[in-house]
Order: sequence, then structure tokens, then C-alpha cells
Amino acid sequence: MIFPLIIVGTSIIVFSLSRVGGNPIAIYIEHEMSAEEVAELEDRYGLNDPLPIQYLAWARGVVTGDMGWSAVSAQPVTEALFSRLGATLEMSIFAAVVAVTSGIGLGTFGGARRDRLPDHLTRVFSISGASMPIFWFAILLLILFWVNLGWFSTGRSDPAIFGSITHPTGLYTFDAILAGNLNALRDAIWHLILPAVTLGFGATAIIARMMRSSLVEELNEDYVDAARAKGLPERLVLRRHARRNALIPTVTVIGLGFGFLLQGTVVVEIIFRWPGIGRWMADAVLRGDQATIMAYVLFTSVLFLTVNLIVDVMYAYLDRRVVLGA
Amino acid sequence: MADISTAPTRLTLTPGPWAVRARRFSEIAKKVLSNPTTLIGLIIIVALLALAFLAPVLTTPNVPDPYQMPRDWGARDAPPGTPGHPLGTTSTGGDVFYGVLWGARTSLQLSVIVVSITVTVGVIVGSLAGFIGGKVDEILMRLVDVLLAIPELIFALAIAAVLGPSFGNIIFALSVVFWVKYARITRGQIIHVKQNEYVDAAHVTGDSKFRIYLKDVLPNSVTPVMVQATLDMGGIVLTAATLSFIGLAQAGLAEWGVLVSDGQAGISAGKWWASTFPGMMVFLWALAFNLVGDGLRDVLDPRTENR
Amino acid sequence: MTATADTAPAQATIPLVASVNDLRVHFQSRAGMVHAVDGVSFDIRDGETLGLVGETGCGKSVTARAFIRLVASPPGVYAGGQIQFWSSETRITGAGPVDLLAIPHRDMLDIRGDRIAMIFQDPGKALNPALSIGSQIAEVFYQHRSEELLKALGPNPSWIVRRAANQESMGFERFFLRFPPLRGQMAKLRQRVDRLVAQALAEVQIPNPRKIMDSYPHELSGGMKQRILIAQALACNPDLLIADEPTTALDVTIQARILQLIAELKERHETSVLYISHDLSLVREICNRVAVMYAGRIVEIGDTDEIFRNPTHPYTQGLMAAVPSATHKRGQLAAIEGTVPELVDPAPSCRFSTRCPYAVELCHSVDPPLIPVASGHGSACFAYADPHSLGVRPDELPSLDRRTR
Amino acid sequence: MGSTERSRRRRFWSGFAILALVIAACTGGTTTETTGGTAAPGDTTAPSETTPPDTGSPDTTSADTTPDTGGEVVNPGLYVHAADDEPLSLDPAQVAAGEAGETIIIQVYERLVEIGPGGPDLIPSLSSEVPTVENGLISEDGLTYTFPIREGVVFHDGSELTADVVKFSWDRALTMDLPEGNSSVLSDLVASTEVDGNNLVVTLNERNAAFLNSVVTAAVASIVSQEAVEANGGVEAGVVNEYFASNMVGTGPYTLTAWNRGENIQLEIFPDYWGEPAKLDVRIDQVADSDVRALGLQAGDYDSIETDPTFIGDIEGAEGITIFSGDFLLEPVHMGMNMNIPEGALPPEDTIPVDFFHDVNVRRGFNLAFNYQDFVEGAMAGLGGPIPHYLPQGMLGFDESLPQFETDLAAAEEAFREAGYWDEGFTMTVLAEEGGIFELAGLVLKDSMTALNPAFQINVLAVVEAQFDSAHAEDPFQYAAWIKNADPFADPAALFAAYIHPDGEWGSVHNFRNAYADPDQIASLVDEAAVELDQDRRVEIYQELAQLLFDDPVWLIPGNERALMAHRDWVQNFDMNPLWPRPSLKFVYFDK
Repeated sequence: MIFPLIIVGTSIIVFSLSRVGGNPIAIYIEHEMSAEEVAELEDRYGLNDPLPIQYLAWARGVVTGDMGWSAVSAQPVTEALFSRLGATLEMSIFAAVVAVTSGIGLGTFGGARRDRLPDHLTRVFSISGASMPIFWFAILLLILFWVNLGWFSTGRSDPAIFGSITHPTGLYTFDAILAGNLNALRDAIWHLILPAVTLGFGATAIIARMMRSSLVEELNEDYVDAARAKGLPERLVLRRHARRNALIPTVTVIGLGFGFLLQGTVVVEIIFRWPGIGRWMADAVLRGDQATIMAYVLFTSVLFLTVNLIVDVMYAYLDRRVVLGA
Repeated sequence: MADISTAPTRLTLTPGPWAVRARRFSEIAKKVLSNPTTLIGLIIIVALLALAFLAPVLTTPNVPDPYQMPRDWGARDAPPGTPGHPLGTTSTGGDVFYGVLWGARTSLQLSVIVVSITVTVGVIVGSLAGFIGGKVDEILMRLVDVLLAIPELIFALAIAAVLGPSFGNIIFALSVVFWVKYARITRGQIIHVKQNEYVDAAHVTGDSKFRIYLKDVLPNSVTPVMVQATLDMGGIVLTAATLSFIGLAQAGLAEWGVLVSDGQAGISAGKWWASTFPGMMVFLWALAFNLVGDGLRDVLDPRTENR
Repeated sequence: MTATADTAPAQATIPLVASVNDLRVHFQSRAGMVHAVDGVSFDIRDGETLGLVGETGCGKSVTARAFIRLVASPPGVYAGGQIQFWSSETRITGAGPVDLLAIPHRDMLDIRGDRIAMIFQDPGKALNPALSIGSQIAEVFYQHRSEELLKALGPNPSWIVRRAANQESMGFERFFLRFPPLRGQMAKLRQRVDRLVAQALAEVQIPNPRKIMDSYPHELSGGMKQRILIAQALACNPDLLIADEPTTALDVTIQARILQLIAELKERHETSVLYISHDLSLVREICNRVAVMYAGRIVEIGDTDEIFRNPTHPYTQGLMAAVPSATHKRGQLAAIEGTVPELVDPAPSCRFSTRCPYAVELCHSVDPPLIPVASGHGSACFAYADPHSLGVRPDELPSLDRRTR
Repeated sequence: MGSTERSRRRRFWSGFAILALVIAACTGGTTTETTGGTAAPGDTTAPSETTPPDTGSPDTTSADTTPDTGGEVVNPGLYVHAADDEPLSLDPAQVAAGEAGETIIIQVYERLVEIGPGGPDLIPSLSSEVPTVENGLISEDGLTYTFPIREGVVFHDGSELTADVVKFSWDRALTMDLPEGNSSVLSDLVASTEVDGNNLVVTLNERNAAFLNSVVTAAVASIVSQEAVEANGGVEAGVVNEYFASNMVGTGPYTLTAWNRGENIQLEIFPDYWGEPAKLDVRIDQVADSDVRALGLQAGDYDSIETDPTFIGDIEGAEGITIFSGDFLLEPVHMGMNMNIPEGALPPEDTIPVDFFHDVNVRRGFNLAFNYQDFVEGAMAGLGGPIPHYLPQGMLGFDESLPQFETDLAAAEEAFREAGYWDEGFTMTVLAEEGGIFELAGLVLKDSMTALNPAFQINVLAVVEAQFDSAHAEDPFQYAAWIKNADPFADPAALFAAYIHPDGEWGSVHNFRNAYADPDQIASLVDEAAVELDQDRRVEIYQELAQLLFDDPVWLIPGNERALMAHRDWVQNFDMNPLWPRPSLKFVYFDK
């Protein structure tokens, strides 16, 4: 099992990034500080110890859940991370739903009409999602739907509505459901739509192309003709037979898509004022809050790895031909 | 399927005299071009390259550094069609037309440099791992796994933030991030190809390992790398643009990302041109290379995933 | 001219199941039109087994698929001819024959799997790996026997159940089906279907059908899968069974069993069989009549023993010479030197003339029709033609006693 | 205006057609594909199709605030300000000067005296009187200040305000003495504080004219609830108080109700406020992206937004929006010249010698070559102006007639010829903070120098805030020059101490002694002015200094920003005071 090995490796890279070149306490340093004050700070954050010691100290912290103080959010890193994680997860999940449904939809649509006009159109459409500079696209959406139509707003919720709601899960939609507050639920979903679509649109292509190519392959399989030979209508041949099997390899790229979503959140959260870990990272980068950067990068990669692990398991489960472990 | 079938079968370059290989290539080319979307992509690419190459002709290069936007502080936010500023100017009086053209040059430079660096490094590392195998393979691949575990943009962001926002540093950051995929692809291919009989045959005939590598293994590992490189040509520019948006870009550089993020506030007040034109360019650039890459991938290896 | 006229005056009294007349199936390709099947005519009589033999690429599978319009189009094109079909079930086709190439799509759907069933070459590929055996066979019953099934549920079952029985359910309907009262009805429905499936499996001598029903294809042996496919094909006991090289993918020991099984079931169900194969020895064992195909045409057709005793067409003779045995796999026909001609926009000529040792100019310029050589035995070779009717001198015809090269 | 406005809109729409298409394609396309894509039950994107957009939207209010109907008030009773960055801490003892936390602190905490809305004049606050020599609250020697503490003031936690609490608050900051904090302004001056009945008596260790304006009014001097502190971690030297880093217990017109990090900070009207109560609740949204701030203002969701001259021109003239441009900020943009470059520190591409700026001609050359016109009219969109060395307008001692640099290429050429750089030219890297006015100042400098002489190469190294600050904190400084703005100082004494005095903060870092013709003269003048209580005399001294610094500049001062803010028309009695920490707003005065 190389999983832990990779995590350790990642943590080392992350750590060295923050030490080599990066100034771990850049954020605390104001330009009118005197050298003594800087020294004092460095001492407070134990930067005078040799690097390996510092690493071990940090690593111990990571394990024990103490990753230091996140200056950009004026909270302990762990606290900040988990208070913001919900936001990002929620957006990513909704975006994933958008990406997967539209990806599979487009892929099926195109694959079933292989090399005909609809196929080409869907391909261009889905790929244009992956080629769109998100930050630009998002602004266009805001201009149209916020300023000109006033349908949507930025942010994660309307504080007036959500002020009264507690956040046991951190996912506003669930919190709203738990609170049994329909208005809040609608508000939460409403704020989710634009960011989720923007983000999901980007990841659609990955899934769509995989879905298409595997559907094309499946449609060439004998069992599809066999199904036709039974007298099944095309609808069933496509839905129950070809697509079901095409979905299996498609699952494998969902992990890839998730990575795409993760890095997309950094930009999307800036523009839609989404209080998630993506924007947390962006702030940290601009203001040099190394403790935050380290925690974020490490956590993201662990998340990314985990998702891929899950995907592999799912794949093994879905594909009857693969025997788990073998 | 019917005995006489026109179903696409996986094409890979088979070994042999260059004549054979050339024919394969022309076959592949035919197949690739038969897909209209790929064709469109190619056309766009050609157009963009033309812009890049003609930039010095169509505009008067800014002295001393043509990659710096020429700023006319007097004519800020001029709308398209203003004499001397066909596409208008930015809020700092930069000529959008100039930015769009030289931005194409910047993007070309950026992507070509990064791709050639990453492909070289990636292929070398991947070859070592795949061909030598054993411990070397083990170690290199763990490294690759580690690097792959960090999503590209985020990794690039972290590096660029540490290095500072010069053009060179951006190139460096992107190179560090993008070589990994090639290593993995090349290794996979080589391991796959190594198992084919003709390599054993070569062994029998007593060719040196390196000769076999050059003659048989490498050429057969080229195609997926080619695909990935094409896709990355677009991805790199997109990533770079995103970095500039977040704030990591060389000041005053004629680069699309910079122009877009500088011009955005303007859109809301009706000064759409400053960010729309460069935005469109980034979009077209990425779209074109993605279309072509996707087309290539469909023909060359329909099932390869890019990780 | 139809095959019947030439080859079957004697047995004309035996009713026909299908009659293929000048069937032409072409494929669009970059090079041009590929004439995969080019004017094929033959009959299938009630209860007989007709073997269709020829080497790979001769168009036999395409011909077979044409019966249920399974030729992928594009690139396939039905360029001409008819396939007359006499169904025992007038429910679908009405009285008298129908042209399978002409009837509307939904009628074809009703015929597929119900009146005409097909067994595929590779049982491993012909079963959906993601669905359980039971559900795959059940599909056939739902598709073709839903009315009967619904009757069992009493006077008027809910429309949702009805749609479910016809496999038309939408997502939300499946949701409702989980709750009473529909749940009960569905349970009953499933029960009955399962019983039918079990019967079908039992019939192909599968031990412990219930267990097999819940298993997935990858858990079963090739022979088992082929049995399942046969069971699936005969589920609605069709009038015509098309077997496309059903044993090629199996190893020899199992081949025999499967063949025997097909033979038995054919008797029991009084089904006619169109048996496609490149393997003469197999054909000899199980077929009443044989049609030999070459490059998209039938070169010789007749009763099995007649053909094997007295092969008249040079190609058939070549095949015989290359005595294939059960152990041989594809490719043993290389015994005839030369290769199959390009089928792209072919000029009128005997397709075999490029390889035929006896060919004369005539063969290179004119298409030979099927010429009766004995009762119920036709051969597409000018060697048996009557020079007068063709208006040529006798020495312009080829003679099988003198090689021209 | 109106007509150009309309034509601009038309262009907007024409250009917008394309974008609308793209968007329609995407949103529409995606949803239809979603339904067509899969029959899976519980399709999550369903709402986007089922709910009719504008009626279903929770923010229907913003639905009718498209720019065309700017009139009607959004969120009545609530004032929403869009800020560009988030506080690092809300603890007066921890927050650094010019840091976002100050914005909140001045709303929620109070000081003994405050700088009034009008301008530099002080008004009583928790001290019921402003000490002056006249009312006897300042001793003749100017060393003792007496503050009569206001009666009947309660903290947000209900506890009473007493002189002891005031003393406690100041001592707290001094004890904790966090490096990132600003406690030095207190410790530098305050010798001792005693409680005398209901008065707080402060003794200084030297006369200081700026004590009230720049020390007593500083965020670090805010009064916090002693009870609350002792209930939550108390006071520990050099240790951050995590409770007070994110909670506030003060006496101000606002109470802190919520800090949703990365999202918003919510302030509520404090009902038991001793003074004129606030009229609007306040929400400060964190909006990192300037474009989004501009859009939100137009959508009407924000009443005012953090504004930057670099894009103010863009929202200028949008309907329902007013650009407030008030007095000059007291933090001029300036370029530091390093007379203390370590050998080999400079970037490889730099060709200048380490003693480059020792030569007065070089320093004058830069000052003469810089294109002030381009910077003020271009980069600052006309919302700023040049200033004389080193007295920003609005600062005590400012005078129109003081000598100021103007672009004079001939003189600049002469200066550089004099210095001997004219013929071979030079390349110099200037460090600036990325984005916004500093980067632009760098670009203007670059353009100015190449315009003067193509052989003069300036590389603008625009780095993110973090890198700038850490580079900036290094002593000796590793680059030849940098661009940033001065820290806001209410009184010239502090300003000159930091930026002019040869042994001051920057005097020592950049070693002004290598620059000034007569450093001691400058030093003595600055010192004298700092302790002089006679305002007229101070003015004289500063103006004399201004003249000296014109002949012998150690800074290049591109210009000075005006206090600048874009806000909705419906905000009533909107006002800014540059002497308040950014964004120089006190919400208590606003209504809408």
C-alpha cells in the first residue's frame, strides 16, 4: 500500500516549498517592522531550529491536528480548514453532479450519433468548457445574471436568512434541510447554481469524452447486436446495455475530474465570494501565510488521493470482470 | 460485427523501415483530418500562429522590449475603432490590439518552451524507469506518484508564489508541474512495448540495449506523448493565464491573462473590449489545442487517460 | 430468375419459411462501394437446416444479419432484393409472406427474437457482462410475452405495471413500483417471468437453472454461455433460427455437444435453421442442404450429400480438396492459391475467375447465373451452361477437364 | 456625460451579445443535457429548471436593481460595505497600523478622544474633554495629560467604564507588546499612567506635539472591557489572546455579532450606547476581487466598496452610483532610494553601482524625469495630485507655494549628464507590490525613464504583498529602489521621524547620511519640530525642511491619492476622513 508513502512524500515537498525561498512568516511581517521584531517572530514560530526538526515538529502537528495558526483567517489552521471545508465540498459536489450528469449526457448523446453533426457539436461544446478561462467566464455570468438580470447573487447564502440557522454539517443545503427551513434550502441552492455550473462546466469534457469513446466501443460489441436480435428497441439497447457498460470505464476519470474541480475552486471561490478553502489558499498565497498554504496543499492532495482510491474501489466493484485485489 | 467492418481499430506505429512508418503516419493524418472538429482546431491554430508570427509586421514593436505593453497614458479606455487603437485600449492606455498579437507570441513562447522542457525531462525519466526497471523504476515512479497527487494548478500556484512573478519563474513553475505526466506515459508505453516479440527478437539478434531503445522502443512510445503534448500546449497557456489572474504575472507584460484580469472591472461599466478580446484569445487557443489533441487521441489511443 | 425456379422443382411442395431473392448488401467505404452481398438467392424450407458456407469475408454473416436487418447502416446499405418470410404467427405479419427488408421498424422489432432468433459466434461476447443471466433472458419474455404475463395479474393491472412489463418505465415509475400495491403485482410478474426463464434454461440441459439465473457471464464457461444463448434464442420458439458459427469459439469437445443440442431442439421446436459456417465437416453433419458462398455470391447450392458426393463448382471442389476437419481453425482454405478479389465496385465476371484454374475470357467478362446440374442442385459455373442459350461456341465455355493455367 | 454614457452602454450591449450567447449556450445546454443525460432519480440540478428564476430567487430585491432602476433602496436598515481584505486580528493590542482589523476596531472600540468627522480637529469621546493647555488638562511643560473619564458608559458586556479600566487597557497593550502589534507608539512616549479619582493622568517621557493626534487616537489605544479580558485568557506578555483576536467587547456604537471568516463581519447597533446611536446595522463583506466589488455595487448589494483609483474610472457614471473623492490621504505613494545597497545584492540584470543614489544628481534626475502628469491623470484617474517634499496636503505645514518637482526632461538630462550616466545608460530593478497603484507607478517610472533616454532601463518587479513585505522588512534592503505608500500619520512629526530623519526608521535602513549634503542639519531640524509646541514655529521648520528636501531629495513622490470611495446614491451623509484608518469610514454617521 503506497498511499501513506505518497502522503509523506507530498508533505515533504509541501514543507520544503514553504522553507526553500518561501518565508514561513511572511504574513506577519509588516514593512515597517524592525529586524529585532522579525527575529522575535521567527523565534516564536521556531524557525531557528534545524529544518529536519522543524519538519518533524510540523508533521507531529499535522498528525495531532495542530497545524499552527492561520493568519489569513485569524484561526488555528485546523479550525479554519474544517470551518471552510464544508463550503468547498458542497460546491465541488454540486459541480461534480453538473459535470457527471452533463458529461454522461453529452457523451451518450454524441457516442450514439458517432461522427455525425450532433456528435461534433457536443464535442466542441464539452471541450469548450475545459478551454474556458474560468475567471473570465465567471465574470461574464455575473454580469448577465447578477447585474443585468438580478437572478443570482454572489456569496454562499443570504445572511438574513441563514443568520438563524446552525451549521452542524457545514453543508448549507443539508443544514437547511435539518433545520427544516425550505426558504433557506432554496437560498442555499440558489447561491450554489452559478458557481457549480461554472466549475462543473470545466470538468464536463473529461467525462464526456471518456463516456463517448467507451460508448462507441461498447456499441461495437456483440452483445449490443444480441440485444437488438432479441427485439429490444434502440432505447433499451442504448440505456440498459451499451450505456451501462460504457459507464464503468467512465468512472475511472471521475477522479481526474475531481482534481480539476479542486483546482478550479481556487478561482471560482474568489469570484463568487465563496468562503471555502480555495479562496483561503488564494489569500494565503498572496499574503504569504505559509502555515495555511502547507495545510491546504497537503490536505488537497490527500483528498485527491482518497477520491482516486475510492474511484478505483468503485471501479473494481462495478466492473464484474475485475476481481478485487487481483 | 460484420466480417467486412469499418470499425476503428487501435492504430499504433509498428516497427520497421521508415517507409512503413511514414505510411502509417499518412494513414493517421488522413484519419485525424477526416474529423471536422479536429480540422477546425487545426485551422484556428494556424490562424493564431499566423497572428503570432505577423505581430512585428502588424504592429510597431515596443522599444526596447517588444513584450512589454506600449502604454499611452493619455488615451486610457479608448473604445475599439479609435484611430491607432483598432481594438481599443486598457485602463492603463495599453493598446489591446498590440496585447492580443504579442500575447499570442508570449503564449507561443511559453507553451513551446514549457512543453519542450517537460517532454524532454518526462520522456528521459520515464524511459529510465521503464527500460532499466527495478529499483530505479520503483523510486522514480514513487516520485511521480507524489507529484501527481498535487493538482497541477495548485502546485504551480504554490511554486510561483514562492519564486515571484517573473516570466522565467512562471515557466519554471509550469515545467516542474507538467513533466510528470510524460514520465508516467512514457514508462507505461515502454513497459507495454518491451513485451512485444520484436524487441525480444532484437535481443536475440544481439542489438545493444540502447540501439533497441532508439530503434524499436522509443518510436512506439511516441504517440501518447504527442497527444499529451498537444493538449498541454493549450493547458499551459490556460494555467498561466489563471496564475496572472490570481496575481502572479510579470508587470506590464503583453500576456493575455494579464490583460483579461486588468480589463475585467471595465466590463461591468461597458468597457468590455479590454478583457473580452484577450479572453477570447485564451479561450480559442486552449479550445484549438484541446480539439486537435482530442482528435489525435481518438485516432491514436482511444482509451488513454491523461494521468 | 429466382433460386426456387432453378433449383427446386421437385420439392416445391414443401412450404417455405423464407425465400431470399437477389439480396444485395453493400458497404460504404473510403475506397468505394463494397459489394459484400451481391445478388444472393436461396430458400429455407420449413423444418430444414440450411448450411451457408464460405471463407471469412464471403458475406455469409452479412446475409444472415440481413434477415433481421442487423447490418450496421451506415456504412451498410440494403441495395436490393427481398427476403420473403412466412411467419407461423400471423399476429405480427398477417397472412402470407412479408418482405423483411420492407416492413416497418416496429414490426421488425416484433419479429426479432420472437419469430426469427439468432445465435452469435462468440458466446463470450454476445452476453452483456454487466447484467445477470436471468435478467438478460427475461428481457425476451418482457419484450414479446408481456400481454400473456399481464393477463396473469388479473383483469386490469395498473398502467405503471403495464409499462414496466413492456420495459417502458421511467425513473420515477421504478420508484413507485417499490411500494404496495404495485410492489405485489411486480413480484407476481417477476415470479412468472423467472419461471419461464428457468424453463428455458432447463430445456438446454442447464443444471440448477435458478442458480445460473443469478450469476453473471464471466462466472460461466464458454459452453454454458452458448447454451444460455441458445435458450434465449429459442425462448419464444421462433420459426427460424439463425446460427452464425455458433461453435467456432468453443473447443472441440464442447462443439459436438452444442451441435447435438441445436439438432435436438430444432426437432422439438420444429424450427428451421440457417446455419452459417466456414467448416464443411460441421455442415455435413447437421445440414439438410448447403449453399456455398464466395465473394458475396452463392456459387453452388444443393442437398448436403449431393454436394459432398459431387461438388460441381471449382471453388467447392477446392474446398473439398482442402478437407477441413473439426480440428482446423480459420484460414485452412489457403489451399486454393490466390486471394479473394476486391469487392469494391466489381466488374461483371465470375468472382472466382481470378483464382479458377479453368477460367476462360467468358468467365472474366460475364456473371455466371446458378445453373441447375441436378434436381435441387445448382452451380454458378459456365462449365454447365448450355452454349446455345448463351449464344457462344462450346469451346468458348470452360471445361473442368482442361486447366487453362 | 449622459450621451457618452448612453453610447458606452450601446457598445456594452453590442459586445455583450456574443457573451450572452456563450452563456446562454452553456447554462441552457448543461441543464437540458442534464435531463437528457440520465434518468437517475433525484436529479440535483432540477431546481434550476423547476423554480421560475426571479420569483424563486431569495434575493428578489436585487432583481429589480438592475442599473436602469438604481433608485429603490436595497437592504433597508443595513449598510453593506465590500472590503478587499480580511482582518488578521480584531485585538487592538495585536493589530498593526494600516491593517484591516483597524477598520472594525474604530467602529466597535472607542478611544479617549477621537478625530472628528470634520477634519483634523479632536472631539471628546471616553474622555469627556479634549485636553489642551488652555483648559489646563495639559501641563505647562507639556509632559502631563489629564483625561476626565466619561460617566455612565457601559461596555457591550454590561460592565462599567472606569479610569482603572482605561489604564488597564493601555497597560494590556504594553504588557502583551506583540511584534506585529503597534504598542510601540504608546511605549515610545508614555512614561506612566496613574488613576486619579475619575481621571487618567498620563505622563510623557518627552514633550510631543503629536501625542493626542497620533497616539491617543490610535487603534492600539482603544479601551477594552477589563472583565471580558480577565474572563478570557487575561493578559500575558508576548502571547496572543486568541479570544480577543476574534471577539470584541468595547463601548462603541456597534457590537460585533458575527465574524464569518472569508465571508463577512456583522455589526449590530449597540442599544445602550452613551452617545448618538447608530442608525444602520452594518455588514462588511469580504470581496477579494475588485471586479466583483464593482459588480456588486452596481447590483445594489453593496452600499460602498473598497475602491482603487486604477479602476474607479470604470464604474464612474454608472447609474445610482456616486464616486466620493475627498481630501488627500496622508499616505503619499513614494519611491524609496537605497543609499545602503550591500555589495552583490542587486539582481544580475542591474547595471547600476551600489552608490548609485549617493549622487544627488541621480536622485534629482529621477524626480525631474518622472511623468507626474501620466501618473496623476492616468494611473490615478485624476483623483490625486503631486505633493511637495514631504508635506502632503492636509498635513500641518502644507502650503501651495512650497517648491514641488515637475517633469522637466531637459533638467533631468542635465542632472544625469552631470552624474555621468547619460551616455552608457543603466538598468535598475524597482520593487513594487503587484496590482494597483504601486505597480502602475513603477510602470510610469519605467516609461518616463525610457522616454528620457532609451538607455535607461527600469525593471518593475511587481510581487505579491507577502513577498514585498518580507523583502521590505530586510535590513539592509536588497534592491536599489521600491515603491509603496507612506504609513498614514496624523502629524508631520511622526512622518518626518519615519521618512526624513537620517537616523529614523528609513533613514537608518537606506542610510540617508550617505545622501544628505548636511545630515545633521536635517536631523536637528526634525528633532526640534517634534518637540516644539508652538504650531507656527513648527510650520516654519517644516517648510524650511521642505525647501532643503527639494534640493536634496531622498524620495521620489509620484503623487498622493485622494480619499476615494464609490457608494450608492441612497447613502445619506456619506463622509470619509483620511485621518481614520482605511477605508476611513465611520458607519455610525451614515443613514439610507
